[in-house]
Amino acid sequence: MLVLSATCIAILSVMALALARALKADTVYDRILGVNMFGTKTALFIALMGFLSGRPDFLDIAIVYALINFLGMIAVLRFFEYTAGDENQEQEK
Amino acid sequence: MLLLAFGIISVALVLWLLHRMNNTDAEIQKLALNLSFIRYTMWLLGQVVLSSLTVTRLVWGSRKELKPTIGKLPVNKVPKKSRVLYANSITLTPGTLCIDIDNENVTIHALNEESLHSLKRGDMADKVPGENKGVS
Amino acid sequence: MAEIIDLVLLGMLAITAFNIIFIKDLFTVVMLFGIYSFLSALIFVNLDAVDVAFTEAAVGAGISTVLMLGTLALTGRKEKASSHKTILPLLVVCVTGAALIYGTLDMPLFGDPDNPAHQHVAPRYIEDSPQEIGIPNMVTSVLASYRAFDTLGETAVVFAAAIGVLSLLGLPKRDRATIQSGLKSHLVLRVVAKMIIPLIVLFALYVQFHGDYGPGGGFQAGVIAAAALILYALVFGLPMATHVVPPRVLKALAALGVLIYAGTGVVSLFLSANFLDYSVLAEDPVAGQHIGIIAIELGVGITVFAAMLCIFYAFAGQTERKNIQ
Amino acid sequence: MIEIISSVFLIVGAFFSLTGAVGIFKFPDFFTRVHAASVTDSISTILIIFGLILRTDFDLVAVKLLFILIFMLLTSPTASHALAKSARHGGLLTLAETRSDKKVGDD
Repeated sequence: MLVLSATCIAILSVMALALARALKADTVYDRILGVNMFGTKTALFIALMGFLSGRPDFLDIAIVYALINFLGMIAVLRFFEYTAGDENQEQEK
Repeated sequence: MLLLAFGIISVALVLWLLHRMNNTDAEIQKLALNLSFIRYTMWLLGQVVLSSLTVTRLVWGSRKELKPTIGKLPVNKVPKKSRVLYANSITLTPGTLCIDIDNENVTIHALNEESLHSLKRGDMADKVPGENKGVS
Repeated sequence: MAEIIDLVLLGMLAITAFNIIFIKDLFTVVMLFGIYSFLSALIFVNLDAVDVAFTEAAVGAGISTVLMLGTLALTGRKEKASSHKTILPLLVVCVTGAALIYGTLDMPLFGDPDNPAHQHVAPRYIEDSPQEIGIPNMVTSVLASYRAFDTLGETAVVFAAAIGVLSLLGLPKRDRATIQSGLKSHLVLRVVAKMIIPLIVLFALYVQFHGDYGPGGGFQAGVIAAAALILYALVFGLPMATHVVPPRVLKALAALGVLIYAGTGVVSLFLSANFLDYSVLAEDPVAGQHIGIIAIELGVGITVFAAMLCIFYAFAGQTERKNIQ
Repeated sequence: MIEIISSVFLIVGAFFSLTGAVGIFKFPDFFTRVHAASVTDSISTILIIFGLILRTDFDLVAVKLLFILIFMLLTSPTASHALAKSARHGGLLTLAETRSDKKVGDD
């Protein structure tokens, strides 16, 4: 139980760091990287939380998170393909 | 019983949808789940552990050791079907990142020269499963 | 432990929200909204509201991110500089917020068993649903049986939303267009997407049919299945997706779902019971309830799937038209 | 016994995860940061999920965990690759290239 809690806290701090990365990013790609990392860690976090509270049916939600995170990534990349070129310059400092 | 029936319906529905997709985009993927694939997965897991340790050392160590390099590798040896698997294996092992893949080359970004060299030696390219016997 | 997690999550939520207010780049705002949804879903998970979290994750973080990005592709990604004075709105917001916080002082304590909400109908649902409905997931039995009429209304709202979007934007035509519009250059992406789309659809169907036992149900399943096809459309291009699932089929499906739902109610009317009272659908009332729930969940799933995909098609069709011109 | 193995897996996984998170702050440019993120995506996911699987009764829960693992191992390198690729095509330079562009030996 203690180990589970410790892992939970570790993942939670990883999430916080990823969030910080997403909020304070040099380029827009760093931001996406942070968001993506946040999403994958969230899925892991939910799986852990399910074990911590003894309700492993949380796992379904973890699956949804992993899936939605990927979908979001693809949508963001697709958006880039559309708006590439004209707006890239101002993003790179 | 009812759930079993629903399960069968679900599988049938998915297969039908996949069939429609295959007809539309004409990109059919086949993944052989045979012994060589499993052996490859095991080997890859080992590689992931080893290279994770390398990156961990780089993260906690000083910044001087960090010498990111970029390089191109030919992929002629890798059969066409397995190229995506190859590219993803490169990305999955920390320390090397596949940036681009086309018909001849993969472009690889590596954290240090060492990891790029080990890829150049071609261990992974040899081990990727697929009809290695020249059909490609 | 749960309290600490709650506090940390709430803190992250607040930080994200503040950043959303101050960032002018709308693209970043959309991504942060994704994180915001993830965080609020996490809080729901922590409060044991698994079904709500499911919906929030699928709709809030998934579909709405995609749709907002689609909108941004149409409108441009910079927020216009506001020309209003900000003092008065700030004052109004502060006063309203203070009033709301003052209002919460009168609210009963969190988790207090004497709460009015826990006194009214909840005990009856909790005590009687195992005998009356007989399915393990109580959320489903409340949603699909006790409150079936409300859920019918919600399904109709989803349907109406789809109609509204369609009447504004219009559906793209089904054609085998030769325009290269997907992420054509991403070989790895195409192969992997093709591998995981069947997995996603299978998972969606699992959620659909397993909703009586675990978290989930028709609504979530419909959204996830729509997400799978949206992924397909994003990677392979809209023309391909409209070829796999033609828009006119979607229109029919959206109506069919509502029809199944309401039809179940009418059938129970004809069997001389109340509207949407499933007990008469079989010899055994409990079995009848089960059949009714499966039927209406199917209706909800079909409508939500079709409506979500319709809305996405409409947005993506607009974007592509704009891109061609 | 299994409990201990699982705990070791979880703790080592959490450590790798933290390493990656530190890495995305410590590494100097975008492409190197992707490497750091991939540490958390690959090894720590594998370790943590395996650690959790050892705590199940090897029933449906374990199957679902395995499903999550396979799903993540398929998608996360793909996402990193696609992101790096569009960064590259969007004109982002790697550290080595930026340095040779400037022709100045910084730090």
